[in-house]
Amino acid sequence: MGIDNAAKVEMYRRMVLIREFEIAAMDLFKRGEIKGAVHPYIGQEASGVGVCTALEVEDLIAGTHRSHGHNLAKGARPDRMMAEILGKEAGYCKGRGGSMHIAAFDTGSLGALAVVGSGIPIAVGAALAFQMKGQSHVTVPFTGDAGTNTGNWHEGLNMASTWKLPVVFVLEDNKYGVSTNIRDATNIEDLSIRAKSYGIPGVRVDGFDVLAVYEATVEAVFRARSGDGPTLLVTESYRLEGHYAGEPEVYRERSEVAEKWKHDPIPSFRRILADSGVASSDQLDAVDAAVKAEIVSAVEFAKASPEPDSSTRVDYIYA
Amino acid sequence: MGIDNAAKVEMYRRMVLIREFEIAAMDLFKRGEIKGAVHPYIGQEASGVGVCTALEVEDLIAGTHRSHGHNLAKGARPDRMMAEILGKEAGYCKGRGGSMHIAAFDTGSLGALAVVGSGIPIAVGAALAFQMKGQSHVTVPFTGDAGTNTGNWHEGLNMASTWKLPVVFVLEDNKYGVSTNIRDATNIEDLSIRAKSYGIPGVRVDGFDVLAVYEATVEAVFRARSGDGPTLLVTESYRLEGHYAGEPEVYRERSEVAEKWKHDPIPSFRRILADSGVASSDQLDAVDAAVKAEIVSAVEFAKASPEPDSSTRVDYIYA
Amino acid sequence: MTTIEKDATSLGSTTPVMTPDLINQVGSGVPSHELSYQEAIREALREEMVRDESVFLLGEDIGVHGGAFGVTRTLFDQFGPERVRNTPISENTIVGAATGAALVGMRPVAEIMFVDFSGLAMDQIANQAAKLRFMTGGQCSVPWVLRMPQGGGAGKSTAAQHSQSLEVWYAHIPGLKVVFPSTPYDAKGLMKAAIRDDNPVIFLEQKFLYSFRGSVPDEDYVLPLSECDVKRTGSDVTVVASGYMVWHAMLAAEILAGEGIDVEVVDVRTVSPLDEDTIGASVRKTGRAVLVAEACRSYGPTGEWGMVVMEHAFDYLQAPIVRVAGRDSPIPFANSIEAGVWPDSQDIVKAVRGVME
Amino acid sequence: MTTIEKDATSLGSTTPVMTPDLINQVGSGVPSHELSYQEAIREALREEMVRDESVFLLGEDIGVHGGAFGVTRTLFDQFGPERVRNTPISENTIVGAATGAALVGMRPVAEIMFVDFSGLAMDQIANQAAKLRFMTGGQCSVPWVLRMPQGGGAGKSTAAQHSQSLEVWYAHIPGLKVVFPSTPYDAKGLMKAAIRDDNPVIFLEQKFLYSFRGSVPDEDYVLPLSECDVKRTGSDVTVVASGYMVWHAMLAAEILAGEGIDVEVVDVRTVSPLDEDTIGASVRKTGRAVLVAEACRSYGPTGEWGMVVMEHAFDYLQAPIVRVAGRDSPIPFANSIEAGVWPDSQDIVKAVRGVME
Ligand SMILES: Cc1ncc(C[n+]2csc(CCOP(=O)(O)OP(=O)(O)O)c2C)c(N)n1
Ligand SMILES: Cc1ncc(C[n+]2csc(CCOP(=O)(O)OP(=O)(O)O)c2C)c(N)n1
Ligand SMILES: [Mg+2]
Ligand SMILES: [Mg+2]
Repeated sequence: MGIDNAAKVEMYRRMVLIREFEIAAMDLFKRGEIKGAVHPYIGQEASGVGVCTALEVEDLIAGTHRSHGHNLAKGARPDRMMAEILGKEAGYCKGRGGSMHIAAFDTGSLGALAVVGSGIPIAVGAALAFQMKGQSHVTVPFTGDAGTNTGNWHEGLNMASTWKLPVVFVLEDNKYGVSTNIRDATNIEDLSIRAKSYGIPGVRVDGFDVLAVYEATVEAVFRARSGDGPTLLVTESYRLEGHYAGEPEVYRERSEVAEKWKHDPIPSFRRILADSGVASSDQLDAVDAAVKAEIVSAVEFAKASPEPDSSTRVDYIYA
Repeated sequence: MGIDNAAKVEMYRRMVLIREFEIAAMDLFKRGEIKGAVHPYIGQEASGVGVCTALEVEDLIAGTHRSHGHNLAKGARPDRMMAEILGKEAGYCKGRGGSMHIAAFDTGSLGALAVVGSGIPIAVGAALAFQMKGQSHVTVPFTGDAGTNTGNWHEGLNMASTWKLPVVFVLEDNKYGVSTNIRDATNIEDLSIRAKSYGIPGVRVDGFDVLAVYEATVEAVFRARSGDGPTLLVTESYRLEGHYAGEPEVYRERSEVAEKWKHDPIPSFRRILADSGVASSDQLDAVDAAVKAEIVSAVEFAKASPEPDSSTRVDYIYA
Repeated sequence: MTTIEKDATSLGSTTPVMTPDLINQVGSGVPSHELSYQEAIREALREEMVRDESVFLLGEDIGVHGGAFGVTRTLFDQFGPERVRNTPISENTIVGAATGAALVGMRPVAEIMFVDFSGLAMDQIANQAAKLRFMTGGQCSVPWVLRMPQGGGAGKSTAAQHSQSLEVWYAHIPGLKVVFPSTPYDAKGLMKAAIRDDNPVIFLEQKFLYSFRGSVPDEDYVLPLSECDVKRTGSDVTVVASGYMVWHAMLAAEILAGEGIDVEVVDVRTVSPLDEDTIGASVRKTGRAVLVAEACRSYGPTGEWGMVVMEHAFDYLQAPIVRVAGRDSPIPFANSIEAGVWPDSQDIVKAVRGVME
Repeated sequence: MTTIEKDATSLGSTTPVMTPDLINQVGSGVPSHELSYQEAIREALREEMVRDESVFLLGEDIGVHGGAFGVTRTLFDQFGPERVRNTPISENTIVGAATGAALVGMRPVAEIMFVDFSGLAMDQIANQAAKLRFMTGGQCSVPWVLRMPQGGGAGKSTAAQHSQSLEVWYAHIPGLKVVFPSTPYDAKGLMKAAIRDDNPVIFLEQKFLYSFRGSVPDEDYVLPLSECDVKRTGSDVTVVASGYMVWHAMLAAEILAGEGIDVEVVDVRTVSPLDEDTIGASVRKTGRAVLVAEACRSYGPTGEWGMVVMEHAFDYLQAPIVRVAGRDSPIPFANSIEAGVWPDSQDIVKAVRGVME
């Protein structure tokens, strides 16, 4: 596979970065320092990092209510992300968006749209613009398993496939939409089969395996850049935490979650890197330590920065 | 097949009834006696009649902007239909609905919804009620080929398949949505493949062949009544007239239309009935004559009946 | 005022404070019990589901999870998955399915998790459910209720896509009834009425009010879907409000009473059809009107209320009609600029002092 | 009045009649040509597409078919299928795709065939496009135009799902601009401005006006998206209207002039943001206001306009503000009851006489 050791270590680093970021965010939320809601990406790090590692800066992702991981995987800065989640002017969205609406255009994230499925049409339109302008960029809208049941999802895949647009539709199957198991919201086992409705490839990968996700994405991106149209990429993992920080999880057994923790993508990838000699465990320890430090200073940065000045309250309503 | 000669002749009669009704309606429209719009069902008679012949009175159809044929096939009276289209108090909807909104609850038509795809969720809900009440009725929403690209269509099939509801989704592929060939609005050849997205049977039949449509519907209805859930039934025919009466048809060749007229389902079914000795051509001539007379008196009835009294203008806004 | 807005039940140190006794709707001696706004809605749902088996609930995560705000919690255990039905994420189809079920004899109560998401369902709400009876010449009716939590609460930071107040979208559509209760008593009585009504009823629940408590009678009762409710009688100025703003109006009235200003508070608990007579009569009495809404100011509900005052009480007006409404802005996340996006008691106090000059 | 409503261009025998010369916006001597409202929109689209290659059109059947009302006819031949793009029937995705394209440098002009169908697209319109710039702290803007034919015309019988006037749905949402031209001159100038504007602009086209004719200057011009336009100056009473109702107001003004009543007509050609100053100044001058809208009366645009008059001209009012608006009803099919569902000149004449008493 066309990816060197340094790149693999960087993938590992971003996975750890997401994990530590989410742990810090959940902690701040529980202590009341973050308002609104926090939807942790814990357990899905390999999906976002595998996908985004296959993208260029100019390629655009569209996120969801659960997009801290998507943004960090695409290269967003944890300090400005944390500042946003704390509602500070130094945040990516100057505190206007918060956890559910982080956009970072400078690193190719056109925004997290919290209405399930609503990022799909927008990503399709951005891909249309790339196609019309003769640019080779792709767009990558993320949705969850439950998001696949929205009208937006169907309309977006139909339109993108009809026009052969450069889109990679990433469907992150983490098994639940809030409390609803995907098995109780559809009548099929394999969501990738829905690609057939649009005459496009439907690919299903282990969403705990960052390298598998990466390789599948590389292929889909190549297809898209070559003008062969969209791909539906289903990454199957699991939401290891509650739907949101502090969510009671009355709908699933502790044992089910415990079982899934055995698939935690971070230690397993770490093992692969160490065993295959890509990096020594000392090197990986150093990565872990560096990330932890980065998160600590990100939180400090976020706390230290000011909230938006009330005189700016009506800015950005109109261009 | 479990259908006797009398029933076959009745199928023929209803097909002729629809044809003559539409010819009369188009004529009245061109002469300015019908306001709004008329969307003729000409060429698709075998689809509506084949489907509705397999239904009981209590089974409910949901129509579209093009539902004169659906209603007549389900047993609605041509005189009250014509009165509705002319905006008369004697019409099924007391002149409130007109051509695009004919409902005839007494014959199992819960309404024609002119917003493409909007009848799907409603039919799904009616089927849910039948299931909850332990009734064995089915619902049959009709949509066109273009309607299959709406979000409603996807959401409705997903919900119905998840709950195993007694629905037969009839997708009438007449090749065009207004001016847009279905090939230019999707990336697939066979629309029935979309059933795979919902884990339900997808059946494709010749929509010019009333007996084939009937048999496929009988099977789908049996499935639905047995609690095995919905079926997607695609009837492939052609819209032999313009999208609406007087529509210029700049998007297709006259020759294409002429070629399709050779498949006119009425003469071909007539031939089958005569050749197979189901009915003599004298008998069928008598049917034709009777239908023509029925339409003439339907038009007279409609013209003779009064418009709604202006004092009733605010009736039926609230129950 | 932030302390007053921060916590719903015991609202900080400033006196007078926003406490349940600002609004008492149950006469003394009437057997009653205390419920939160959220519990009152649940009790209405439970009682109606027991009374009428054609009543059922559908919506996202309303089952074991009890819905995003816990309103349906415990109903799943009592009535099971058939009548407390989890749906896929398909807002337009949830509403359309409710319509279809209503057409054949059921009385569905559907939930859209946040009113904001009704943007996905406006076709089924406004083009289908609202018009079916009319379009079919009275062949059918659509007896459903659509529950939608709406609005915000300072400090909650639910941001732009989870905080809107959209009653005008529905109130502008003939064929729909729009209800927006401010108290547990009204929430229970109006929900029961909505379920028994034969029309599609939009039932808006102000999220910040879920924890507000108040007394409801022990015996079965329903409230009319056609009336404004005078929550406080007064002679100097009429404050017209609905939802959470009614509480701010009541608190403002308390504060103003201390200044000798006698405020009448008219609660538009049924937004549509609008009870014009009650508003008109009140302003003919007081000669002054302040209109308060959480919704955005422009083309919001206060405009309609203002024209109703104009049409019913122009000759009695001793001061211009004043409105106090939400900022014309998407709802910001950061507290520093979320502050003031919705009106509060102080804004109402200022407005009333203004019209009294 | 039916004859006046029946045919758009030469309106029957009653004098005065509704003819193009009721509204002249091009000074004599200015090189100009005559266009229909429909042609004026098309000319604006054509000129902007020539001027700026980032401008493109998307919508259902807008290609060879030219759209349901022929507005885009011939543009397909000139610009081809890429820039005049037929879409599947997917309203929410048409709008969302326009938003996505706008985010990366294009200037899409999307069409929804009838405003009624925007019920399917309200999420992308109101929750996404309108809020993206704000939610992202100004990182992006959404420079699109959404064309939507709306409204009716007596005798057309387009019935309940193809005849609504829904400007309030959009005007209530901060972040959107809402334009509703009444004449070919305004339609062309406002469309060009809308395309060049960096915000999402809802461009409403009154279907009955498509055949109305008028002069437009030969040279390039744009009109501000921030102004009401005084279509006729007068001293006795201000009639505020938009869309087709402006024509009825102008005709009413002619009729009333014969009775010695001098009517000023203010055209709310930009519904939002609303130019409050022009309305306020006019009513401060005349002391009387009649507000006219085709949209349903309840919670419709006249409420907002009325409060604006209240806020800017209360002390000058010599009579109550009166509104003349659409019946609170789904639009019926039958002519006998469709009649009167929308206001006309006679209704305005009566209302003006009323406030003059
Ligand atoms: C249209 C819409 N309906 C409902 C919600 C409330 N909601 C937020 S997240 C969520 C579940 C989404 O599940 P999934 O798509 O699988 O993503 P996940 O949360 O598992 O990452 C729901 C129902 C919403 N945000 N948007
Ligand atoms: C949601 C929606 N969008 C657009 C229209 C306008 N329209 C009416 S019929 C039609 C084409 C429908 O095509 P199809 O579903 O194939 O049915 P057919 O007309 O061929 O019977 C369109 C676009 C509509 N009525 N509803
Ligand atoms: Mg999920
Ligand atoms: Mg078709």
